[in-house]
Amino acid sequence: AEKTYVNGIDANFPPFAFVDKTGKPNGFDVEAVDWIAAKLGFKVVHKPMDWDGIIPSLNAKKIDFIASGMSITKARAKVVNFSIPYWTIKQVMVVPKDSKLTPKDILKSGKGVGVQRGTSEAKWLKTNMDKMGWKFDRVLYDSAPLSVEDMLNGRIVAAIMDDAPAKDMAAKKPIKILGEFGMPTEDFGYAVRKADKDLLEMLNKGIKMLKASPKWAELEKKYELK
Amino acid sequence: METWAFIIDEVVPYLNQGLWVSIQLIIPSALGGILLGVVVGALRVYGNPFLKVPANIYANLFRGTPLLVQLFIIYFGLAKLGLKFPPFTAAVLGFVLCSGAYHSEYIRGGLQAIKEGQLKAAKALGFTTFQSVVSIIMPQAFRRALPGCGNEVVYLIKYTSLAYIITCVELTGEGKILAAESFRYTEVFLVVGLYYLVLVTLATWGLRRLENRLRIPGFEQS
Amino acid sequence: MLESLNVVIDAMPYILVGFLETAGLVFGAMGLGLLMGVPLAVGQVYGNRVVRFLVGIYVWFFRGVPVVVLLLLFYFGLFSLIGLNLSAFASAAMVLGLTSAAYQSQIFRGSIQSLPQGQFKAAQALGMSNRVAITSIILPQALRFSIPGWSNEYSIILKDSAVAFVIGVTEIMARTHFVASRTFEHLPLFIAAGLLYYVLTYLGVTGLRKLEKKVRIAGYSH
Amino acid sequence: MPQTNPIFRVENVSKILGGNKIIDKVSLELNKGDLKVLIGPSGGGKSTLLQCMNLLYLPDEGDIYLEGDKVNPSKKAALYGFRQQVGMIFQDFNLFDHLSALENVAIALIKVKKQSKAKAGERAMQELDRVGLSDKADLYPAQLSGGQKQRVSVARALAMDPKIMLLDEPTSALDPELIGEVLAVIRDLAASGMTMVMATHQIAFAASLADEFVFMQDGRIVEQGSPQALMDCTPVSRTKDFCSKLAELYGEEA
Amino acid sequence: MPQTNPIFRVENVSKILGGNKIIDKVSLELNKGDLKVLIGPSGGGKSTLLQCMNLLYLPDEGDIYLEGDKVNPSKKAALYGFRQQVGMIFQDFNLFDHLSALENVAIALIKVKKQSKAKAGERAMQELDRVGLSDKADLYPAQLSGGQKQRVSVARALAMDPKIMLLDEPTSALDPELIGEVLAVIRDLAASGMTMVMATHQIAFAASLADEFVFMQDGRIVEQGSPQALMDCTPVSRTKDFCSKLAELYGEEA
Ligand SMILES: Nc1ncnc2c1ncn2[C@@H]1O[C@H](COP(=O)(O)OP(=O)(O)OP(=O)(O)O)[C@@H](O)[C@H]1O
Ligand SMILES: Nc1ncnc2c1ncn2[C@@H]1O[C@H](COP(=O)(O)OP(=O)(O)OP(=O)(O)O)[C@@H](O)[C@H]1O
Ligand SMILES: [Mg+2]
Ligand SMILES: [Mg+2]
Repeated sequence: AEKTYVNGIDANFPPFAFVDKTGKPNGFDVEAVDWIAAKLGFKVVHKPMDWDGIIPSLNAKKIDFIASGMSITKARAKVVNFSIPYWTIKQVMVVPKDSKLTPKDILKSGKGVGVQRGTSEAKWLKTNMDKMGWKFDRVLYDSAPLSVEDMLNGRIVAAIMDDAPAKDMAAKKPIKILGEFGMPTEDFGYAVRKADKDLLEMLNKGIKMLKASPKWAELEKKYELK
Repeated sequence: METWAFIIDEVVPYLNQGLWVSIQLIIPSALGGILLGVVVGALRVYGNPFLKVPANIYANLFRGTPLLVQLFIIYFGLAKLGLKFPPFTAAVLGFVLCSGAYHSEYIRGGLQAIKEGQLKAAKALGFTTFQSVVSIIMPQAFRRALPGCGNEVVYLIKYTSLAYIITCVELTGEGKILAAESFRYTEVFLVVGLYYLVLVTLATWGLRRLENRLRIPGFEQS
Repeated sequence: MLESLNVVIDAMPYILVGFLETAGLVFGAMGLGLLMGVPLAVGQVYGNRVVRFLVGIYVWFFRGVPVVVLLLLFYFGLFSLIGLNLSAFASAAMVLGLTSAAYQSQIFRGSIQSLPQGQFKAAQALGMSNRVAITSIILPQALRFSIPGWSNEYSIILKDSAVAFVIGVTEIMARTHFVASRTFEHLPLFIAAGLLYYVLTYLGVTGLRKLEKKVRIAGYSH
Repeated sequence: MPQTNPIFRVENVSKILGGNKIIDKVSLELNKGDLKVLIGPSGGGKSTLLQCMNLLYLPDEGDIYLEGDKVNPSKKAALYGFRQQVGMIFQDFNLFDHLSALENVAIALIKVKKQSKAKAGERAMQELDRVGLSDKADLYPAQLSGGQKQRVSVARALAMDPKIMLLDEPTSALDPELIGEVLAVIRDLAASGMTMVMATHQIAFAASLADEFVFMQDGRIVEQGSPQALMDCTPVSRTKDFCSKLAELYGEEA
Repeated sequence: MPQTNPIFRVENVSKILGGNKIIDKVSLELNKGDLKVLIGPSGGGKSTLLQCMNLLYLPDEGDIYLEGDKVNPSKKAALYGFRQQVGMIFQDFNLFDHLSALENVAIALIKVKKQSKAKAGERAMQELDRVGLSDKADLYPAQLSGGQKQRVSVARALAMDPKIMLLDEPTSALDPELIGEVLAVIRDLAASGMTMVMATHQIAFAASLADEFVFMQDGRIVEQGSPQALMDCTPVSRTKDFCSKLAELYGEEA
């Protein structure tokens, strides 16, 4: 019989992973993994997990891998193995639609700028703010949408997040994307347990196949990532 | 060894900031909550209909909905209506309101465990209902409700962690940030857990002392 | 406005599945908590030194450590260690139950201690063993006085059950978050979730209030 | 009886409890300085009547008059003021469980009469002394013997200097010595013009003090008259039985 | 006193409460069928002694013997069995607040004597009837008058068919008629060989029944003797005062 793997996803991270109207996991990463599974002949179940518990869950074998817009970082690489990068993500700044501020204004304004706590952009801002001579109040939110919510309430002047969710949000909320502000890009990869070398190899193979196929472009288009 | 160094050099100093915020949230919220709970609890049992009905509605509403939702409405929702609380104020306000609702129920239970004779005796001496409740009934009811109210204080201590959702970064918030950045969940949350354990231990100890101080000689069981 | 409402309506079937999960968790947790909380309380009031000390430790530990930590600890660690292969749902119900037992025991303790000593003495004088005196004289009265506190615990556990998501149980709150992340309609969705919780709380709390009135003892306030 | 101005009047009072008419159209008049003794079988309604007189039970029918004025229980201030002037000793004491003997006596002085703590404490101590309990001032109700609790409740009512006292079996838990002492206190009060209604079963003890015996049964006043008339057992139906039983019991050693 | 085999013996019992020695080396012997009456001033330790005799208070010193056997309070089974055989009526009744009058009487029959509900209910009804309360069976303690509560507590103790009864002022809240009835019940019990200790202030009533009066003061037995001796007031220090006060009071109408 075909082997079944469990993919842990952060269903709060559209368009890469989310739960659709019917309640089924969906998104760029979900469809990608489904395609790979079909091609390589294994079964996959997508399990929405709490982001905070997702790596412990992986290592406790409650799930088998994580394909859910996870940035490849040194710290994470210590506890899990990453596949080859499959997506490059930029950090962008968003502001309300009617805002006249430029990124420069904002970064020196001394006003509040929202960012999701625990993300690489939050960490990067913290370590580089002073170096860059920026002056603003880094306000930490539980999620990017909440920072946008508060920005529209007027408590902060801008929010910083990944470009993909920013695009998604700009389609639904009165905000606009100002663009990058100087932070280096990051790569997404699938995470697997250190011991599961075979699975890692299989996923790497799958990613390569996918990127070479027309399905890739189709997905990019479908999720408005380009 | 490396783990220890990490905990002592990074986790502890980092979390201490959050701990301080937590303590600043807990103390006013706990005291305010108890005070509100005592007042509302008394109104729910002895108030006239004009006060009893709103008091009951308040208690049911705030006990009925998640604190998270309450904080959300106070912070994000009211802002839409132009009422923009700073995060800390919004958090304390939410905690006091929520905690007060729960305390009011424990107090109500305590009040209803008092025999009618006590109220009668007070009234026979010319006490007004208000005076009877304040100086005769409530002091007895409060003692009885105290173990329950202790529960609520303990819950509150842990629930202050929800303040992070409205950008008030306290102990758990700092813990989550550090864990996400370092990816050392186990160590970080072990320390976070220990900190809460210490806070709860302190609270339990304080409540126990209060209980003993308020013990009525000869009255209680064993 | 209308759009927000549509989002909420669309999401309802999905979120309602979580409603069942939540209800199941609460049912299990409150049941286990009651089953353990009563003996714990009795032990803390009437037990010998050793029993009182052990109960004290239990209460201290389960009230002191955040449920999230306990969940992770039990689900990823302890349960596998002792070869207990429980589903995430069962684990969550169990951990919530063990925690609730600690809280419930304090509610019951407060009620037991608020009974005048004479009740226990009269039972003993009739030749009742401590066990019989406790089960047929003390607890029937104490449990009545515990109903308000218990309804508090119920409404807290109801909402606390949201932490079960950390081990993958997708109850109301987790599902609400998912939908909110996709649609960016946080406020209306959270209010809707709040309403769902309110319905569950309302049902439970009114039921308990009815019970409280039904079993009310003549001669106590209201 | 000369038609003076009664200081206290109960007019046609009825009270229903648990679906039964416990007090049934009772009327009673008290002139200043009167001491009426309420007797009658257990469950006859004595305690309930006393609590109606104090408006602790609001009568379902009928009115209460103090110094000629009808007391309106729906006017809060009037009600509280009224109760302050009417002292009450409960059959089961109802001491405040969370307060020491001294505090039990002092609290109403402080809270209702707004006296300073020091002054109230002093007065409370005097009253406790009067009932022989100055050495038990710091004990809590649960630490007091039956008779001690009863005496604290007497002291508590007296400390308020009421105009009228309602005493529900104020000596039931006392030994003969103390009954004597408490009755002496009551006798002094009567002498100083206090108006009192006392429910008691210790008819023999009470007879020496009472101006009038009121016999209650099934919520009604069945018979009313001077102690002498009652002790002599005028052959009036129910009262006669009661008295003969009395005589029989007392007879055994009298 | 002939040296028969006492059915119940209190030996050198002391009890400390709140730091004070409330009972001070008290010894007492009861032969089968004895009725001893405990008298003495309020706070003298009567209630405390009775509760020690039942081992509700574990004595700090001294022992209790039932039918020659020392009762060991640390052996649970023995303790419960002992208490079952020793009935107790409390000064403040201690009725179970959550149970109706009938259930108050029946519960121990069901839970301790393991009788069926029907049988226990029937027996409870008989006992209530005996104290004239069959029509109040369904009322709860808070709905009963003082005397009614006291009678329920008498019925509750009697229903257990104890070998020994400890009665703490079993008639304090009763009117003379009922005192007569309850004393008649006690007299019947005595006649049927029940052993009893009764604390009471109603010395006059009790004198006709008692085999012996025991005078307690400050936790000690000061005087012990036949009622006659006590009523005649042999000039023995403290007891004499007490009796003369008694005589003075009773004298007023005797
Ligand atoms: N809350 C109540 N509900 C129902 N019946 C009640 C209530 N309170 C009192 N009763 C009944 O009213 C009657 C009168 O009671 P009350 O206490 O006035 O009698 P009493 O004359 O003081 O008797 P005692 O001499 O025994 O104290 C009793 O039969 C009692 O059972
Ligand atoms: N728990 C306690 N702590 C301290 N002192 C107590 C306690 N219980 C009783 N006492 C004291 O012990 C003494 C004896 O009380 P007890 O109830 O035995 O007296 P009694 O002889 O029954 O009096 P009465 O005739 O008034 O009922 C009293 O002075 C009382 O204050
Ligand atoms: Mg009465
Ligand atoms: Mg006594």
